Amino acid sequence: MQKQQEKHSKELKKCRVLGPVATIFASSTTGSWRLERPVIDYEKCIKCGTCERFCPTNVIDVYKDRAECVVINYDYCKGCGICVNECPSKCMKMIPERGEE
Amino acid sequence: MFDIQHKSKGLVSHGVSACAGCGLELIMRNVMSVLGEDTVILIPPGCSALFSGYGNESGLKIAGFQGNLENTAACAAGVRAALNAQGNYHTTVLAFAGDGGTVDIGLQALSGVLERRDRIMYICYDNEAYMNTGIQGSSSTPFFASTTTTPSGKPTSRKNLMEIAIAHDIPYAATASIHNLNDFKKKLKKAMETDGPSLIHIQTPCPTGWRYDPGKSVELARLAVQTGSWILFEYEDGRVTINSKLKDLKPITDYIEIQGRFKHLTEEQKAELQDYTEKYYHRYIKKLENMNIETEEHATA
Amino acid sequence: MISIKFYGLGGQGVVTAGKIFSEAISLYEDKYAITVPAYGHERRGAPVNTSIIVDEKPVLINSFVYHPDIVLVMDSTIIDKDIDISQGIHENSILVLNTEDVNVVNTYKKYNFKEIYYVDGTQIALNNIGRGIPNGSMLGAIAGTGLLTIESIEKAIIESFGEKAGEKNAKAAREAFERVKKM
Amino acid sequence: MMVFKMLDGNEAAVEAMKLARVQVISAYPITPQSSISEKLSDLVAAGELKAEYVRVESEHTALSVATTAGLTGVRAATATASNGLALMHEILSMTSGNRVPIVMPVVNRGVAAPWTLWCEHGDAMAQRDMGWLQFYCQNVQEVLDLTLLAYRVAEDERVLTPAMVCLDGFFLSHSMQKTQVPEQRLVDDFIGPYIRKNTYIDPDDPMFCCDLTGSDEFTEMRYQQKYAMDNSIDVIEEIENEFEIRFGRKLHIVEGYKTEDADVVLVALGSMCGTAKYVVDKMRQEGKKVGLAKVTVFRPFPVKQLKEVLKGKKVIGVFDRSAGLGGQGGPVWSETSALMMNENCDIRNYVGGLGGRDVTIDNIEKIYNELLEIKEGKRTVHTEWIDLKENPMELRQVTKNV
Repeated sequence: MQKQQEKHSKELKKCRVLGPVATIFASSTTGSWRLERPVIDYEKCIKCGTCERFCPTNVIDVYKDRAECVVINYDYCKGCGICVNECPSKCMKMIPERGEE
Repeated sequence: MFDIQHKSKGLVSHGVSACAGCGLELIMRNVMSVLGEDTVILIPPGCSALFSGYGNESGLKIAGFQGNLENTAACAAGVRAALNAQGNYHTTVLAFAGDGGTVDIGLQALSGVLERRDRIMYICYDNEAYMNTGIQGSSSTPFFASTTTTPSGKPTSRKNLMEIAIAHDIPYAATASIHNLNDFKKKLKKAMETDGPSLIHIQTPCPTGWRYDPGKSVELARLAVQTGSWILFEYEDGRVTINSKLKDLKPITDYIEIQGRFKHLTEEQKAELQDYTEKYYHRYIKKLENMNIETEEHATA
Repeated sequence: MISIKFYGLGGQGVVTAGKIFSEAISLYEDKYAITVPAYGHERRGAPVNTSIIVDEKPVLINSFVYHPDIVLVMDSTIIDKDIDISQGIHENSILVLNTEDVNVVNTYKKYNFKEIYYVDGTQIALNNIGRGIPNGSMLGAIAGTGLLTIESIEKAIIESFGEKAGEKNAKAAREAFERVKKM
Repeated sequence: MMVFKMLDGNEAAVEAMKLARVQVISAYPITPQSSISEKLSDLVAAGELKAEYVRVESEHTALSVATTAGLTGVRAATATASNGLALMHEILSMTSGNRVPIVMPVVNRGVAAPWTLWCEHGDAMAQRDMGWLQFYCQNVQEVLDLTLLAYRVAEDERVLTPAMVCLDGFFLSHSMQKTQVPEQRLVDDFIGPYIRKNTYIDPDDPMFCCDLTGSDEFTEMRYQQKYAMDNSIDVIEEIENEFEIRFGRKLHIVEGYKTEDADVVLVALGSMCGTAKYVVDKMRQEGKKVGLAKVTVFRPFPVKQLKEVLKGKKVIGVFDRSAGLGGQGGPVWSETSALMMNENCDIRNYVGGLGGRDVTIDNIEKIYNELLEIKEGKRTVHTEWIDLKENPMELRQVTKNV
């Protein structure tokens, strides 16, 4: 249904409306807020998916079949650190945004 | 029809300007993943309005309306009535409001909806104060917590929303916590399928308002349950299921000492809070269990 | 243009009577009537009144009646409750009174109505509908003044009360119409 | 085909809502509106009106329900009075700002304190700037006619603005009058089914309504409302003409009653206009040239139409059935004065009919006589609060235990 929606939105003509309404699905690049960023020690990662599940911005993907199994979309990651705090194998840590890895 | 200018994994935009570590943001994503597209959401002004959007842009990919602070339930009732009038009984109508918009100013409209048995789903995300306006105390602010209008700690305990909902004898009501998302999602699904009003009351840690390190949002939610400060249970047609019945409660200090809003507490006050929390927890668990005994007795009688 | 005032006590159906009366006039006599009821706190037993204006053409006035040509009193004890039913009357004003007691009629003589029509509407109501609610019967009495026909009243009563209750009330109206006396 | 029925004002409002086939009703009882709530629920229960009836717990909720129901794409209805309208205040601008064309009967009653159950226009006047059209009815027929008209106007694409149809508490709401009721078919042809013409709530075609608006757009959105208000007066005129063709009754934005050759004119709203017309006829028989400007549409204020009627008049009275506390006069007077500010005329404000006080034949005659005396130079001062008791400040005498 969602795909259908996206398709429709391209097909339909725009019409003018009055009053307050939002008709664009958009995002701000909240990644720029970050003071610290989460980094992953892939050696220690058990690919449990805890970080993915608890990420409030929903920007973590865990791939069981990849060596770099945790992918974070830093465009939106606000650097809250919940992933690091919840990680059961303690394979993640926060590092200063402008520091060295 | 939304002009999709941003690829997102779900129905919620990734870059919503909720604070880093916001419990509400985690809740919203989980709610949307369970409820899906066939949902209309009603949001009052407040933190959740960040998802309504600003100007021409929205952070949600579903139909919605931002009403007033006190009429979220009423707005939902209007949508429901109109959908019914159009023969649409499948769409979920979701009222999504904070504690202020629910237990303070919104209580009357909520009570109306619950009493009329309007088929709407109501979620109260409870961050325990008016966070969007600058952390003022609400009737859901817990005992002793400091806010900008209870600077030396709130002298009274919180209002019990679940008791109020149950007093309306609605078909489904549940509490939830962000540390147990499977439990939350299970409850969301039940609430969504309820033929009548359903209510979910979910505690929502707020790093800004509770003054803690944003990485600890989930941990705090867990500690709230483990210390007995937040009780997980479900109410289904008169039957109660307690999801967090604990033998031993963790000391309250585990929960409050990592939050700035309890920093002003003296050792004496901490002891008082410990005592209060324990007593309330046990008394309440007993009360819930009694509810079941009464329900069963009635069933066998 | 004829101005009318109905007086009675809450529970006697004064406002309903006004309504049926204006229906009789407007729908069955090809004239125009408006009623303006004076509502207070709605409670049983308190004095109430309703104003009615009747005319051959649409009525413009949207105000209470202050100078009635006809006064109808549903309960003769109303004058003991500080109500002056003669307020605003003139030398040609007529009174329609719910009583058959000549002594009661005599006490009403002090108001100097030109004519007094009187009948025991409450007893007639009891006889016909089994309840002492005199609004139906007193509408029959007012037809006795010649202001409108009893047939119009009967039609309006049946229309308002429905077949069953309507027939009984219409009978009460007819009986009062036939029994009403003039003094 | 029209049939005559004996209806009171509330029944006429219900009749119109039924004829408009409203689909969602949310109403809360309040004297003197209650019989509207009751009758609508009766109709729904009896299956005579196919609608969802939401038995709400307050007026605030009543209008909230109606507003989101309207946005969800149905013709939604509610009605209120007095303190109920005051409680709706916050939602009134949600309805108008979201351009939801709800038609709402407002049974005019004073707002407490002092508590009153009875008629005045203070309740509706307090809401006059909330972006709703306001129609004021003279009689029960107008309650029915203006409600039907209001649906067409409010839902017109050039307007998309909610409308209050104001009827005087008790004097109209409970006054039985002979009323022509049109056939359903005629009304269907006139109003038609509800079609959403602006933003909407629809899960199959989602958008997010009423989110936060920045100061860079707020002014423009308010201007859109002003533009619609300004447009609506022509739309009303156009639809009134259509109404006359279809139903045979002429409605007026402003009705000049014997004003053309009048020496003095009284401007008034609502049910007292009927009595005023009677007084005009009566005084004309006595050779006194008086006239009435009946303002049916107060929002938008009918600048062109009222000016046309008042043109060249030297002495004008304006009757406000609300106190206009703290203003230089009542709201109708203020508007009229602004309208006539470049005309060389004397505009006097009369305030009366408050909290159920009857506006009597005698009151109106007294006003006309004062205006005539002013015109003839025999009088300079007028009785601003008409029918005020002699010693209003001495109304209560109490002994205080100080």
